[in-house]
Amino acid sequence: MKIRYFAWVRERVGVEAEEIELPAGVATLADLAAFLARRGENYAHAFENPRVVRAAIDRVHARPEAPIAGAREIAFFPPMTGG
Amino acid sequence: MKIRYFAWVRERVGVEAEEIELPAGVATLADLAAFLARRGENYAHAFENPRVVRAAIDRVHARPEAPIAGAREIAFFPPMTGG
Amino acid sequence: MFTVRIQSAPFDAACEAAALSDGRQDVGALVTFTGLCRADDAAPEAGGRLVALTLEHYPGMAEEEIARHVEEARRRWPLMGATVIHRHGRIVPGEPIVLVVTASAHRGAAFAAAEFLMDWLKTSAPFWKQEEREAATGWVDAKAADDDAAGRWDPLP
Amino acid sequence: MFTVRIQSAPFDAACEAAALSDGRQDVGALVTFTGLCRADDAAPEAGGRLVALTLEHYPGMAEEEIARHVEEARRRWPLMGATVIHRHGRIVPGEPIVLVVTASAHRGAAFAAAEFLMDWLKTSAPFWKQEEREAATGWVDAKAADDDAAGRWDPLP
Repeated sequence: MKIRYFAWVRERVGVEAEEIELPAGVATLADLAAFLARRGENYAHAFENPRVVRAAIDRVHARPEAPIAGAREIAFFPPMTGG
Repeated sequence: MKIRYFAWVRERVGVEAEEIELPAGVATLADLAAFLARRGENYAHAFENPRVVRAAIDRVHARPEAPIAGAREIAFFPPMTGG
Repeated sequence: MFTVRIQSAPFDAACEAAALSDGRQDVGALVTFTGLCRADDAAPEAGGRLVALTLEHYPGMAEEEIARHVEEARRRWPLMGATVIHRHGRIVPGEPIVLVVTASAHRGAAFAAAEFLMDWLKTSAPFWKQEEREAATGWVDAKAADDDAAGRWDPLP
Repeated sequence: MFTVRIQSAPFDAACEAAALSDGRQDVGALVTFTGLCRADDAAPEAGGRLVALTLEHYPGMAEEEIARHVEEARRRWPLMGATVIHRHGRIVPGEPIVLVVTASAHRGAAFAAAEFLMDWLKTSAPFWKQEEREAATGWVDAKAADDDAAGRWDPLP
């Protein structure tokens, strides 16, 4: 599964995108964020306040409880500030 | 006093503007409209439904009960349809 | 910059909008409204296809009345500029009739002021449209919907 | 004509607006919103004067998310055209960032659709602004006011 990061989430994680293998038990976006947060200090920093990190599944905004099975691309990013 | 007419009020009256001498007892816009309506068939036609004829005193919208003493220019016209 | 113009010539909406923001760094939101003459196909018994509108206006009062509403808009919202241009004379379908441009730091003020000005233009600017149709000519009736739109702006104290 | 573009180059608002009405006789109302980068003077301890914004975006999703809201606007209002352009990359004060143009027969629909699109662009289009100030660089925080503005549009059934 491809994971992408944007803005300060990207800066903190230190990469723009990566491929990861989902371990068993990681079923939702919230599970995935918690799993990533345990991968190192950079990830822990990026996900230190999971309430402010937003996510998209296959380029569509999704809530933390959304299931991720079958997704090709998941992205994490701060609240949007375009316009 | 100068009286101006616009749109179908002008067409019915038959003139764009005229100078009139106010007779005693003509104190408000409504009085003036009633006075004009008695000046001939063309005026009677223009003012046949006084509710739909709007007016301005010295280029400011005014209601039928507005006093006209001291006005230099009074205009009568249909509801506006600009924009 | 606050400008009101009544003219028979067409206007250049782009140029007017640019004039409110060019060379400035404090304008964050620019709203441009252009009202155009639409072709409209009435039934033959109602006169048929619209050929042109002819707009009559009250010279002097038209500028003053619009300027009063521009002042009112400035009391209500923090505007950095506004331009209102209203044409008179004969206008054919596809041509622009009216332009309102508002400039502000933020979009809320710019949108609200542009709508406020348009709503008041429709109901209080002394202009009257005469329709020239294939088979008839007549004055356009005022719309209750326009009175309702203008009525939604509560008077300021 | 319905168009969504994400680009780093500046856009010509006038040209984009004209493209929605030129040669047509059914458009009665054309609303153009341009959002510009404002110079803003923060206190020195907050970084000082804004030098530039750099907009990062999520390629692919940005277009798709905006296109979804254009579709939603079309479900809500009878639009004849809409154009949304959002820039990315480095933008200095005075330059345009975002353009929304809406065309409809009547002004109510054109104004409402333009405001709807702008409100949603602010809160859901995947763009992030980084501020480059004289003495600091940092990411812009999302504004609660923008969430409120987007929240005023009730979902359609």
